[in-house]
Amino acid sequence: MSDRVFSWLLFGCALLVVSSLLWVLGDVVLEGVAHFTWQFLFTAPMDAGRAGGISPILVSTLWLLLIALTVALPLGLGVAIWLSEFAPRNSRFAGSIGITLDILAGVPSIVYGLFGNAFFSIYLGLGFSLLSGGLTLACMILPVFVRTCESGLRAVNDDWRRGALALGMTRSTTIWHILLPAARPAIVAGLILGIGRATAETAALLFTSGYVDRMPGSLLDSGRALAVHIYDLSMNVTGGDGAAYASALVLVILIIVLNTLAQSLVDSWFKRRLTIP
Amino acid sequence: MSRKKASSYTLGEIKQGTPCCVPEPHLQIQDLAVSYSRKTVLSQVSLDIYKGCITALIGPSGCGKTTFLSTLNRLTDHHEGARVSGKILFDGQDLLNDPVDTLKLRRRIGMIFQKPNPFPLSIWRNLELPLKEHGVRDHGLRRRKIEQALKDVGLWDEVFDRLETSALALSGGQQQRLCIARALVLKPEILLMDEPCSALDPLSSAVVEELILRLRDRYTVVIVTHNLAQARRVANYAGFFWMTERVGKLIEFGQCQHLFEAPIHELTAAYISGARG
Amino acid sequence: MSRKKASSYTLGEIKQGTPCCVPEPHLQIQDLAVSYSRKTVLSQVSLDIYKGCITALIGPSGCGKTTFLSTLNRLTDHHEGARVSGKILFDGQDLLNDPVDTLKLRRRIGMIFQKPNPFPLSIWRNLELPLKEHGVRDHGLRRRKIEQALKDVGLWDEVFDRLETSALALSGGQQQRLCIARALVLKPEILLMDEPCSALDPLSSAVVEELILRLRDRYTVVIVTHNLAQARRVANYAGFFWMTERVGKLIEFGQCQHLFEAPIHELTAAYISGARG
Amino acid sequence: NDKRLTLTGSSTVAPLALEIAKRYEAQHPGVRIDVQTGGSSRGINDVRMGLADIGMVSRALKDSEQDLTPYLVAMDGIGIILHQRNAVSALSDEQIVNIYTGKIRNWKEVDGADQPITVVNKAEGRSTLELFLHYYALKNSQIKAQVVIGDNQQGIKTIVGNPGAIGYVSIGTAEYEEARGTLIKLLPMAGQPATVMALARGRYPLSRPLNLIVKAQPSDLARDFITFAQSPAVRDLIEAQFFVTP
Amino acid sequence: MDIKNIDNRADRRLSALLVLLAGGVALLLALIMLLLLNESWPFIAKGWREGTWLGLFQNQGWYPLEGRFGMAPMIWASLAVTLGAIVLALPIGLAYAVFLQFYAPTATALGFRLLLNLLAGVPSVVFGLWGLTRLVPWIAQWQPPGASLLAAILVLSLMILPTVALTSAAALAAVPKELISGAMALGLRRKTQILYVVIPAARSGIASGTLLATARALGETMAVLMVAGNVVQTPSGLFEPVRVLTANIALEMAYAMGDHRASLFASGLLLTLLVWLLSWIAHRVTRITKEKRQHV
Ligand SMILES: Nc1ncnc2c1ncn2[C@@H]1O[C@H](COP(=O)(O)OP(=O)(O)OP(=O)(O)O)[C@@H](O)[C@H]1O
Ligand SMILES: Nc1ncnc2c1ncn2[C@@H]1O[C@H](COP(=O)(O)OP(=O)(O)OP(=O)(O)O)[C@@H](O)[C@H]1O
Ligand SMILES: [Mg+2]
Ligand SMILES: [Mg+2]
Ligand SMILES: O=P([O-])([O-])[O-]
Repeated sequence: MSDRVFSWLLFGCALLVVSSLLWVLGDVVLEGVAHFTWQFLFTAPMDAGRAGGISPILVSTLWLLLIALTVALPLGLGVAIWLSEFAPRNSRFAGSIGITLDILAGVPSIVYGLFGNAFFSIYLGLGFSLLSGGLTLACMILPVFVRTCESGLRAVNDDWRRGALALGMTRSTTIWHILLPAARPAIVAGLILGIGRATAETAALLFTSGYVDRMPGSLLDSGRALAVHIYDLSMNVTGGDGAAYASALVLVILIIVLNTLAQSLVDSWFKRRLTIP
Repeated sequence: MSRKKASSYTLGEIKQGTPCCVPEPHLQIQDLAVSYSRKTVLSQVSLDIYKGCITALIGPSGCGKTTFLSTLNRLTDHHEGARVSGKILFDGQDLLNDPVDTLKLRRRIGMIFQKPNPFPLSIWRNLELPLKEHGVRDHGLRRRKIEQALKDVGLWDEVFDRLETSALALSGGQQQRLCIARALVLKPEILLMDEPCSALDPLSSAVVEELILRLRDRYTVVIVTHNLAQARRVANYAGFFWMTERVGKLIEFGQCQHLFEAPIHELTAAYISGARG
Repeated sequence: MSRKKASSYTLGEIKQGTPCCVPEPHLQIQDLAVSYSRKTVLSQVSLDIYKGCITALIGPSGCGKTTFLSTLNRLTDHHEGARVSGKILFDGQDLLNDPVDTLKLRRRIGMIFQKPNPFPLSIWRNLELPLKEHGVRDHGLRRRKIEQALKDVGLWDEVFDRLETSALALSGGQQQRLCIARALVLKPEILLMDEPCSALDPLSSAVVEELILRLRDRYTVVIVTHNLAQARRVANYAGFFWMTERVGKLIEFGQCQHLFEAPIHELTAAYISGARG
Repeated sequence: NDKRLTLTGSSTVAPLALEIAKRYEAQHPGVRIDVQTGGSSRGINDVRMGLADIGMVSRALKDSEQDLTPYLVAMDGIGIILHQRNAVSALSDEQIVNIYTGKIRNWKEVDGADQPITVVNKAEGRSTLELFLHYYALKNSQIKAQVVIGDNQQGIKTIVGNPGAIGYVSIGTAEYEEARGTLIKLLPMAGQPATVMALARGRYPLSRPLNLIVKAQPSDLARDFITFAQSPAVRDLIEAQFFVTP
Repeated sequence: MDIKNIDNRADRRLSALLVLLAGGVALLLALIMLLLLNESWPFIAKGWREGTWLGLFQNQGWYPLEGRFGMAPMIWASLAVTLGAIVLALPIGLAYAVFLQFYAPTATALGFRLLLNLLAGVPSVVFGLWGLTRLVPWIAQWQPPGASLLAAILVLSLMILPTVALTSAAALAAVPKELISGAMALGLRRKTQILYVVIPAARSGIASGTLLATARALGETMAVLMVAGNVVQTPSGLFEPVRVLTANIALEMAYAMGDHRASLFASGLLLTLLVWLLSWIAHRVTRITKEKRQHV
């Protein structure tokens, strides 16, 4: 195989990926735009979702996300800090926490759904509610978030740790003022991953946050997530395809918006802090 | 070179320190040995570090110079698998065997590293953080201390109008001087410097060297350097480390001039004549 | 040191090369200048590299020594934003302005880097890969060439029983010798070496230096080194680079002995006496 | 707490119950009605356990379920559907059984084109499946399916995408799709056209009741809601979901 | 830096607090395992008592309402779908990463990377929707029924492609520049450099990315449910419909009661154990490569 054939092969693969992506996305955009109006975002679903919009569903989705992040963020950051800054190098406990996290990151979302249903909904008596759905999502995104933050913290220059030690600074100060800000890109990246997974999740929510498409009145109310709505519209509602595609469009755009938001945050941060002389 | 500029530095009022070369030990190291996970890398090191003098340590790469410096402020505590034995007497206390508050110790014994390691914060915050950490609550006092430290290292004129910009935007030489200022702002008694010029370009290197020279008499300085000429230029005392059978040892120690002009040990002679290492 | 061991090396039969120091130019560099995205880092460099001689290049960090070496085998082609002007004559061809098959060129002009960079393959494959690439199809021939190259660098006895193990498991010095063997196996005419010993411990460094010395007469070698003593020990010719206004220039070039003992330029004198740099 | 009602159960009834609940809430401020799907058997289970006030069941109650009281809300039928381009226009019960048990594998054996048959079946636990099996006296393990679907709409999509497919779905669903120009057609059953109209006249054989069920002593609110769901006030909602008012 | 020595009280207190949080993570896994075990216990115990538990892994068919719980076909299907997706996504994703990292001009690379991020952000239901309405009919034209192992593999490989490509690109980017310069200086061709130098150097990063993608493929539910056909049978051909373990749970969980429900929890337990195995392999792989690199 010559150099040229090789590069054409690579180019072919790239093209294949790009074209299938455009196929998927093009479909969603074309079909979605056909059904989309601004009203769609601000009205409640009617007629099982065939008509009306998705406002309560958007609200439920954002609530679920908020609950998941509120729980997973501090918890995950704490664990990440412990793993990278406090855990003794050869500690078996830390090692097994690492392995545990890897397993948890790989556990299928449907299993989280089973767990959330059995634990939060039934055992803790939260029933079908935003709270039990959000907590399930928190468990689901926690391991990925911890791992990303941990590797971000580990990647922070040891020079700074050494410098801080030599100045007699406590570890808490070092972490708070230097390491965490320095690892912020990774933290935001973990956030993006978490947001992406939580927003797009269906399986784990079917049995936890439920199916009710009304505007939630409290966190103990059941609420339907956008992804669940798409699933229901496409699988269970006659004539729901248009609304399903429109909702899919909204979901994809929502994730992109959250993505770019986080990304631009990182970029601006880089520019502000790490000015290259 | 910028000698002229350098001569306008102020190091605060000149203290009437003990004149150099009238040896009064500030640190007494006795039979120090260090091993990393059972592999001994340094053994049988005994020497006195004299107050107000500059002691230069030379020797080939890997012979344990950095390790030696790190024992003096107990940074070896944080080296993986490091075990230190022997005695280091400082102010009547044995740093290795008596209970020591390492945070306070490191305030009294500052350290400068080979690679400049300013924190990824503004120039101002780099100096403010250690001060705050060590309980300097008064804002005005902090301000004065910081300004003094920056003047001492000749950085004030260069940066006074951009104290809020990132320290990482400074040039290498400026960064290293900032790190020295960061150590000086805590008013340490001893300064440990690990090849402070070796990562700098020749111009910056000269400026930093000039600065070190001006620290003499006011501070006790221990400096590791690969640049023999530099050692000769700045030091009062010099020690030569060499590795035999992969274990670093202090081969010769004495007044700088003696060591360079009339070395006792043949290894020293070979090394400084450039035949070895 | 391991001089005794080193003397048992074989470099194959001794070719009756032109005796060294009877200058016959192998490479003629005329008015070379290099800039990275419009910032000139090297200019007005003109010198001849003589056949069968070792030419050492010295100078402070950042003055463009590595950049200079890279122009000789056109590695600068792959440096982002690099623009090279001037002339490099090799075998009647201008490497910069005539059409050149860079793959063939690099077979004839080998290069060794500061940090040993064996490929993450077995020891054997490290040497086999370049041979195969350059069309040595015969397995027996390859075998003989590889064995010869490993013997030339004194590595055969150390590794002949584990040729299939990863090259990354070798020590630093062994890795660097493997890299030299990898270059030698292609029977290049010229070897460019960029601080080949600076990442090694003193013992390995001495072994590699010994090896370089044994390449004299058989190969034309251009070596960049920070170790002035080393330059003196191995080179026939020496060039001194210095940076003025952030542009690197060749300040002085001549026979090694002259340059070190009777430098013409005052900057050279200052540098080799250790007063500068 | 008596201002809140929880309904769980059949996925067939759920969309309808949801609409009815919304209208009821609008008329009775302060009342909240939560509707969760989960299948008919979950509805029965939850009501028994007291987890739900009202269950939704898309079939008649069995003998073992006589402790519960059903309230009929609407009727639904199950129709056999084919791709519109399929030449076959009618199938006997026996032919359907043979197709579903894998004895007939090509449409040409039932006077269609030479094309393999794709049998679309429902997943276990759904009452649509139970009804289908019951009507043809089959056991699920006898059926040799090529595709197993969860919900109605997946079935329709599967058949649209596959001209050789045969499946069964709720008649209302199928009629709606057919009217919108979706490429499916409903087969008559036992000589009766599979239409909502035939169903309404009570002639269509493969039909089922859609029930709301409660335990012996339902709360006032539950009773009031059921009365509402059975009243003419929700007739338009039932029709909009393509079910038949009883 | 080693952290074994904590110098003062405040730090020790913080450390103690964080250890508790870390313990919470361990607790979470324990809780998940415990609940899965607890919920599936009646089923497992009954199988054990009656000696029928081996039947789970034999081909007795999955007819929960008739009391037949043969999971083997679904286990095989899960493995087949996962393997197929990896076999497809790994080379293509790697090629994409190489193209991105070494061939595409900067602007193009930026665009291609953006697309990849987009693809990574598309939720699985959307892939399912697309697969159900576009891909399955397309396959059915050619080989009915369309909903099949192949459809599941195609949709899944598209879904895990970004994971493979992004992690590989990161691993490739982390290959030391000196190594590439070394290869260039020997006059190696671009192709040789990539195949024999760069990729071997990046292999542990690529491997861990692949394992991540494998876990993702194994755990994907909705998209597979929508396109795989869901017939419980041992996969015997690319065009045969199959049902994977995850889809089985999603399909039947809402309806399941008693033993049926317990059997679904048992399959969740099984999936978790598979993931456990997978991450054990991942740890072995990284440990072995680390050991190999250690100097003698
Ligand atoms: N954390 C560590 N763990 C294990 N070995 C170490 C560690 N730090 C240093 N060493 C080893 O200890 C020896 C001495 O290292 P040290 O850094 O003190 O040498 P040095 O004289 O400062 O060298 P250089 O001039 O290159 O800075 C070396 O062999 C090194 O490999
Ligand atoms: N790829 C590049 N892009 C932009 N600038 C570069 C690049 N490579 C080198 N430079 C710049 O060119 C100048 C010369 O670099 P070079 O590496 O040749 O110096 P050197 O003499 O080899 O230094 P050292 O002794 O530290 O290796 C430096 O200022 C460096 O920053
Ligand atoms: Mg050192
Ligand atoms: Mg260089
Ligand atoms: O959800 P079902 O109506 O099929 O029980």
